[in-house]
Formats: sequence, structure tokens, C-alpha cells
Amino acid sequence: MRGRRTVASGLLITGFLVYLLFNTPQTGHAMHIMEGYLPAGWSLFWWAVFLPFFFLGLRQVQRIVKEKPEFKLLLGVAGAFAFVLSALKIPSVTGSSSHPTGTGLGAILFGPLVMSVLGSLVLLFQALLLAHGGLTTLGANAFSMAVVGPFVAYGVYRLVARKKGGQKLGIFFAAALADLSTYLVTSVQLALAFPAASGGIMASFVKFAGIFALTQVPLAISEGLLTVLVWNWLQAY
Amino acid sequence: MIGRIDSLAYENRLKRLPPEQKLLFSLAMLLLALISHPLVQGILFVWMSVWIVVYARTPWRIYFVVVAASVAFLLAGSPALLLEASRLAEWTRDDNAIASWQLGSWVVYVTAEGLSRAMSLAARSLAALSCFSFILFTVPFAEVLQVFRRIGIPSILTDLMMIMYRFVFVLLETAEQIWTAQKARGGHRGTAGTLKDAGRLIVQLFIRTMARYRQMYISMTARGFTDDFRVLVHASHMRSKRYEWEAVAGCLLLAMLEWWMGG
Amino acid sequence: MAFEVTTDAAEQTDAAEQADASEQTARAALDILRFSFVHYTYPGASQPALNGLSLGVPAGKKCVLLGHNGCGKSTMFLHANGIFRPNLGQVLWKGMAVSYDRAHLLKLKQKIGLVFQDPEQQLIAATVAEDISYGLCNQKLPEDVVREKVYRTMETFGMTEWAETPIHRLSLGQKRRVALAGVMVLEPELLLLDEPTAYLDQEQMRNFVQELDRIHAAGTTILMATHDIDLAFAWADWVLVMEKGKLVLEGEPEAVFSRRDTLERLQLRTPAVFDVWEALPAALREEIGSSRVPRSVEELTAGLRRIAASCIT
Amino acid sequence: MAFEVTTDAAEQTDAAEQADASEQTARAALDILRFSFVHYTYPGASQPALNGLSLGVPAGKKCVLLGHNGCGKSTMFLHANGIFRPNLGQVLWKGMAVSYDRAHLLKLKQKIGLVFQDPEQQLIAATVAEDISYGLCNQKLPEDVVREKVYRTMETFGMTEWAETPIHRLSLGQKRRVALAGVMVLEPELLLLDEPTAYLDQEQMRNFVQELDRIHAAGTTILMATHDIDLAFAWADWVLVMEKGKLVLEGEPEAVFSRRDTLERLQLRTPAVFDVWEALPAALREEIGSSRVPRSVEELTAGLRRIAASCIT
Repeated sequence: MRGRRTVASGLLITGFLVYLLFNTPQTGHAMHIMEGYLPAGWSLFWWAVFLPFFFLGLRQVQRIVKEKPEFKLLLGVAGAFAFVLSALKIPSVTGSSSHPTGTGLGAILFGPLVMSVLGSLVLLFQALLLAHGGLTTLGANAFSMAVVGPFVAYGVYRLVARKKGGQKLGIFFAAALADLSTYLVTSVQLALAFPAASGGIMASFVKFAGIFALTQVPLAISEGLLTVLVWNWLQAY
Repeated sequence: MIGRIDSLAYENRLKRLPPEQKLLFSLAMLLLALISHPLVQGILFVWMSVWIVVYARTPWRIYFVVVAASVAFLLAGSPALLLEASRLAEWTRDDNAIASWQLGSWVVYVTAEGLSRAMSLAARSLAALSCFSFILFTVPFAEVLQVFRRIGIPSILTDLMMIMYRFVFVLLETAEQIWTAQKARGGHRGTAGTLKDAGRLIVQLFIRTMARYRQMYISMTARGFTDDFRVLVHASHMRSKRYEWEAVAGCLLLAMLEWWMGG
Repeated sequence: MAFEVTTDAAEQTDAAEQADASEQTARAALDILRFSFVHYTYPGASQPALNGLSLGVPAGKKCVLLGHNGCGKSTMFLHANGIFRPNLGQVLWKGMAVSYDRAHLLKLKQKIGLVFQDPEQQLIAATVAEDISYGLCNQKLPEDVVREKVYRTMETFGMTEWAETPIHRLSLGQKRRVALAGVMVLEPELLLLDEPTAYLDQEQMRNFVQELDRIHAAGTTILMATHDIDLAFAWADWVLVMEKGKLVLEGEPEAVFSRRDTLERLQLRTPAVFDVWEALPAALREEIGSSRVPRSVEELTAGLRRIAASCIT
Repeated sequence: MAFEVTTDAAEQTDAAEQADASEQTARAALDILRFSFVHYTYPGASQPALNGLSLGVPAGKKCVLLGHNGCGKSTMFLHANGIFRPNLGQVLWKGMAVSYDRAHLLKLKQKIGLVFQDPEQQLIAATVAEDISYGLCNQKLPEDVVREKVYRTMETFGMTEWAETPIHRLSLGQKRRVALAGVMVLEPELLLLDEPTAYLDQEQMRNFVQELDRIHAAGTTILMATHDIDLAFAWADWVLVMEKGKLVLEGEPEAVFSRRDTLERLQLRTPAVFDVWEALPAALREEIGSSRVPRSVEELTAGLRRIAASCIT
């Protein structure tokens, strides 16, 4: 009995080591749920949740484009910019590196609905050009990153920046909380798909959220700081 | 990795096959991968890998990197799937635990169900990944776009994708150049320094992006831009009996195997 | 003949001015594009970019536009095909004032092709064939006509094998040629080029100039802005010089480059061949016996070799 | 002397090769920077960018690097200051192999200044003064030292009046000079320039070359990559020619440009002055009596005028 336990403990420690070793370079994209990870039913479900927002966003984009055709070009360029940002390595406060998402800034500039269209296109590009995420899981990923993130960023910014001198703080919290909410939603998505044997969905959520907190919380802080830096410099121009 | 997948897709040996066929094939396989048994998923993974590495001649190293990245994701999630926890008081041995550890008043344990669930999740994910990778490595983005246009995706989306695809590479080059220039001038020192430099890069990139947008708007106007980005759908593809035969036969065999296993 | 267009009237006699004026009227009829006293100031700028610009682009010629960066060349190009509208003065296409309604502008843009300095700025589509088709698709032509024209153009430009290549995989020289092809597929009557040879190496430059000569031979008038004085002299039939939003000099290359005083004031140098030719002993020049200044180093050295050979025989 | 570095051994006799080899060893001691058999392939590329490149940059000289786009010039520059690391072979700075640890690299980057082709890519900060200070700030120097150095540099470069100007309001020529100032403020011993004169007009070009001459006179070795053969001939003390990631020719300008066969194979042209000089009747050349080929049109025409004047007297 004791022997078996030691072996199991050894395996567990090795597993964690391997996990940390492999996971570090991936941190930035750890929140993209990979292709095939969600069961078919849940994939479909998240597509169904995501699509209404996407269509609303699309309608808004089309309305603006009808008035100003050049807006299409601007949006395309902005989408490419967001994609390139997400491919950058920025240092995270823990010393590992991660990738900025730019969702916060985008939502503040274009509004959350337009950002949901742009964000989903960026995710499609990340899937097709970088192999991050997947096609069946695109609905789930887009919901957490291109819908919830932007809405949170926009709401927080509106709320905080309204107060006097709160603009910088607003930007910081918008960007950081957009990241955090994305990670929480992803954890919920995973928890729903894989409830724990004891404790069910809640326990599973705590487990998934706990794992990703290691990488995502520092990342969110880095992103918040970076967005404020960028905003300040942009103001100087 | 950026640009790598794009150029491999452009150079792959199955480039001449009609993109619709390849997309349909891989999507059908993807669907099967999501709903089938681990055995079928295993065969599927091997078979799709053969398509990718042998038929399309994707360098196996690159394919391996993509697979390894996904394995890393699987590993990252595995503690949450495998480890269960309950209070020592409420814990009973007959929970099918195959391993357990006591941490204070809590017990952390792994169940047989948990293990088999993690295994079947890994099988499904890898099978699905191989189908997804087949699209990545054999259908160039420009052709995905053409298919989107042909099947009636709204032009606003295809236009946006076309502009994005063009600019992604222009801006990537710019970002790389700025990054290199910062390095050449002794930048990127320490975490704070690097974060600052990243901020500078983003600002520069943003300014240059806006300048590019303005220039592009003028030059598009010069080329008669009104409100659409219509372009000619140009494609020279050749069907291949041999590949069509293998794809269809394989599909049928796998579907039958799945049915026979009681899918 | 060279016209120095100067506001300093004292430099010229009245008689000469009148002669020039009548000559200019006669030429105006031959100009495919004319700017008449065009003023333009960018919104927010303190200095006008075009400050009463009057110039003509003679039909069927290979024209070169010289001038320092910031002299208004690019602004002039954007006026030529109606993207910008003059604050004052007018632009004439084949003697008719340009009208700025949508339909006319679209036609004008088809007749005046504009190739920008940086090809990255002009190429939009995912692949070469798609990009070349863009201007045609804007004209709402039927698909098979577009296809046929695109194929023909790719063939003339020798780029059929890259038809399906993504733009970002091309070299700078190739991008420049695709940008040119995308404009030429519309069969413009006037081609405007903004510094098309910068960053090109010798070989790419040679290919590009050959392409231009072919286009000119097929009947297109060309106006190229460049800083390469030697290229300008070797290639142009007609030279225009701008400064501070105005035309300061125009004429045949030899005539323009012989105005050393004016060029020096503008801090423009003269072509190397021109300088050498003028410095050669008069006897030697006579011996070479060319009726005009040789346009390129090749022409000059060929002349020199010929006399060297004749001395031996 | 000119060394043709060729793999085709048949072209040279063994004796000549040995002489070359010994001469090279003697020179190696004088080279501030040496590449020794450097190979480098970009990840994912099928062709190597540097394919056994061996070359030396002689200390204290004005060197020019010629070669087509894509011959590996820019890759070579990025190896020179340690941003890229050779797959094979080594880079030597003053005879010592470059070591790739952080501290050494930082020092190397300070000693080797690199000015990129496009100033836009190099200018990082919002204003001129800020940008010039960037490299110094990275060295963690005390603030007053940084301030003093920045001001001194801006004064030397005559840009104190733009100190607070945002970069994006500068002209291209000004941007190029700011990029140069931002590198020169670190007082490098070797300055690498990647096509610094593209898109510049005559006046900007002249100013830029003057700036370079001033920098060289103050003791900095310069290596400039360019497509402008005439500029190369007029300006350089030493010419290097690359092709397909290898050195194919090096030597003094006259020696290099007299290798017409090799240059023709590489599709590089010879300088205009050089061609004209060679085509001039021998008698005339003797009369001018210059011991070497004139380097620039000015020099040649001055010579020609001198003899014309002496004929008259």
C-alpha cells in the first residue's frame, strides 16, 4: 500500500513538473480551448450562444460601412493590428512571457459589439495561421474572448472613467478585467463540460480557475499596465 | 510559427486539389472525431497524420510542434480532470480511487472514471486536432477565402478577412523590424525595460497602422474603390481520382467501424 | 526649347514672354493633362502644397518630374486623377475641365493610372491575380471579361507563374511590378509613377525600365517622378521641374539641364553624362559628331570608342 | 589590389591564391570586424541567407557593400552586432570572437552602431531628443550624463531646434539624420548603414554624405550598403561585393570596378565616371595626367576643363 502511494506521488510530482515545463511557453494562448476538447454538444451550445452577438455586431458594422465605406478598410487594418499584437511576446510580471490581447483597448475604441466581430475574426486567424484554438471550439473561445471580454472592458471603462481623473484607472481596469473575465468564462465553460465527481460543476470550476490563475492573473496585470502605457504614449502624439 | 503555417500551406503537395474537397473531407472527419469511439479516433489520428505528413509533405517537425502544443494544453487541464477532492470525513474508500493523498482534513484522489475520462478526452482532442491541422497545412488562406466567397458568406466578412490577411503580414514585418531595431539599440533590458519597449512598439505600430490605413484608403480610391472589395476568384485546381477514392473509402470504413462498435 | 516659368518677370523680356505664351497655347492643345493655376493647401497645414501650379503633360511622351521631397509632386499626382480637388484653379483632361461627380471621376481614374511610391500601400488582395483584378472588378465588368484581361496582363508582364502567390511572398521588385500590372490592366492613357525605382537594385531597375518602355511603345503617356537625375536624362522626352508647389522649368531634357543657374538655385544636380559631355574638348565632341548630347553613359562611351577605332584605322 | 573570392579555383593560379591568402592574413590584423565562414539560414527558409561568408572590414576606412536585394547584406548587418548568431562560423570584433552573453552583447551593440534602411523602423520615441536618448538610457547612465550627451549630439548634427518636434512631423531626410544621431550618440567605433540614401533628394543626399564624412573624419569606421554605384565609387575607400550570402569581390574601388567580367556576371553596372574614363582616348587621359581614375563627375570634368584651359593659354 505504502509502495503504491509513493509511486503515485512520484507520478503526480513528475506530472506537475512536465505540466509546468510544457505549459510556460504556451501561457499566452492557454486560454484558447483546443480543437476537440469540448464535447460536440457543448461546442454546439457555445456556438449558439456566441452567434447572436456576432450577428448584432455584424449588423452594426454593416450600418456604419454603408455610411462610411472607408470604415471597412479601417476595421480590417485594426483587426490585423490586433492579430499582430496577440503574436507579440510581452514579459509577464512573474517573469514568464505572454501575449497581449488588446481586447480592452479595442472595445474602448470601437465599442463592444464591433469588437465582437473583429475579435472573432482575429480568433479565426489565430486558428488558421497559428494553430491556436480550433474550429469547433471557436464558438466557445469567441464567446469568452470576443464577447464577454469586450463587454466587460467597455462596461468597466464607462463606470470607472466617468469619475474625475479616473481615465487611466479605467483603462487599467478595463484591460485587466477583460482578461480576467475571459479566463473566468473559459473556466466556467470547461467546468460545465467536465463537472467533478465530487462537488460537481462548482468544484470543477475551482480546479480549472485555480490552474489558469497561475498564468492568467499576472498576465491580466501586465496587460493592464501595458494598455495604460500605450494609452499615455498615444495621448502624447 | 507565424508565417510558417501560411507558407507550408502554400507549398504543400495537395495544393492542386480543389479546396472545397479538402475542407469538406476534413470537416466530415472532424465531426466523426468528435462523436466516435477512442479506437476510431486513434485510427483517424494516424490516417489524417499520414495525409498531412506523407501526402501533403508537411515537415514532420512542424506537425510535431503543433501536436506537442496541444498535448501541453491537455496536460495543463489534466489536474483539473484527474484530481478530485473531498473532506476526509465525507470521503469513503469505495469512490473507486486508484490513488489518494491526505492533505490536512482533505483528501485528494484520482478515480478510475476520471482517468478514463481524461484518456478519452485526449483521444478525441488529438483526433480532432489532426483533422483541423489538415486544413491548416493543405488549404492556403487565400483559398479558404475563395471558398467563403463561393458559399455566400457575407461580403463584409470576406472583405474584412482579405484586408486583414494582407495587413497581417505588412504589420508583422513592421513589428519585427521595430523589435530588431530596439534590440540593436540595446533595448529589452529587464522585465520593466522590456515591458516599456513592448509598449513603445505597440504605440509605434499603432501610429504606423493608422498611417498605412490612410495611405491605403487613398490608393484604393485611386483604383476606383467605391464600397466593395470585389476581386476575381482565380483558381486552377485539378481533381485527383486516387485521393478522392482514398478519402471516400476511408470515410466509409471508419463510419462503418463506428456503427459496428455501437456508435 | 525650355520654358522657365518664373514669377520674376525681370528675368525675361516682354517679347520673349509673349512668344512663350503663344507657344504655350499652341502646346496646350497637345497636352493630355493640364494643370491651370492650381492651389491646394492640406487641411491644417500652414504652407500651400500646390501654389498656383500650371503645367502640361504632352501626350505620347515619356515625361519626368523632378523636384525635392515636399515640392508638391505627390499632391500633384493625387490631383491628376481627381482624388484631391483644387482649392483654386483647375485640372484639365484632354482640354476639358475635370468634373468631380462620381461617374466622371470613376472614368478618369480608369484613364489615369497612378502607381504609388510604396507598393505595400497599393496592393490589397490575397494573391497576385486577385489583386490585378481589383480595379476591373470596381468597374463592374462581367467576370469572363475580367478574367481574360487579367490573364492577358499577367502574360504581358510575365507573371503568370505567380498568379496564385500571396502578395507577401513577393520581393520588392516583384511587388512593384504587380502594382504596375494592377494599374495597366485598366489600359490607362496616362500613367503616373511616384519614384518607382527607389530601393531597386540594378537588375530590378533595368527590368522595370524595360517594362515602362514597352508600356510607352504601346501608346501610353508616362509621367514619372524621380530623384534619379541620370535615369531622368537617359529616359525622358520631356522634363518638368517643380519647387514649392510651382512649376519652375519645363522642356526637353537637354534644354532643361542646360539651365545650370536655375538648377543650381534649386540644388538639383545635372546628369553625369551631360557634365562630362560639356567638359569634353570641343574638338573631341565634333569628332564624335553626335547632333545632340548623348543621353546615357553607354551612348557616350560608344561614341568615344567609335572615334578611338576610327583613329586606328 | 582586389581579391576575387571565388570557389571556382580554376580561375586563379595557385601562386596567386597563395599570395592572396598571405595578404589576407596580414590584413586580418587590421580588420575591425571579420566574418569567418559564417553560415546562417532563417528558420523555415530553404536557402541559406549567409552561405560561408568571410569578409573583413578594414579599420578606419569608408567601406561600401554592394550586392543585389536578397544577397544577404541585411542579414550580415544583423550578425555584425550580435542580434543574430551564426549557425556555423564566427564573427570577430577586433580579432576576438564575439561572445553571446548579455553583458558582452550590450557592449558590442554600443561599439557597433547600426542604422536601418527605413528610419521609421528605428525611431522609437515620440520626440527627437527622446529618441536620441534611447540608447543612452538603455545603458543606465546617470540622467545628467545622458542629457549632456544628447545635447552635444544634437548640436553636432544641427538639430537642436527640432529637439521637441514629434518624429512623425519630420521629413524623410530629417528622420534619416535623427536615426543616425541616435546611433552616433553612443560613439560607436563602427557604423553600419543599410541603404541610407534611398528616397533622398539631391540636397538631402548631399547633406547626408557630408554628415558621414564628418563622422568618418572623427575616427569612426563606416560600412554602407547601397545600390548607388556612382556614390559608392565617389565615396568609398574599400568596396565589398556580396552575392548569394558570400563575398565575391573586395578591394579598392578602382580595382573592384575594373573586374568587368565578374560585375557583369553579377549584373552590377560600373560607375559612370569609370566607364567614361576608360572610353576616353588614351592621349586625353594622359593629358589630364591624373594618377588614378577620377572618382566623381566633378573630378573628371575639372580635369577636362584644366586641359581645355591649358590649350587656350
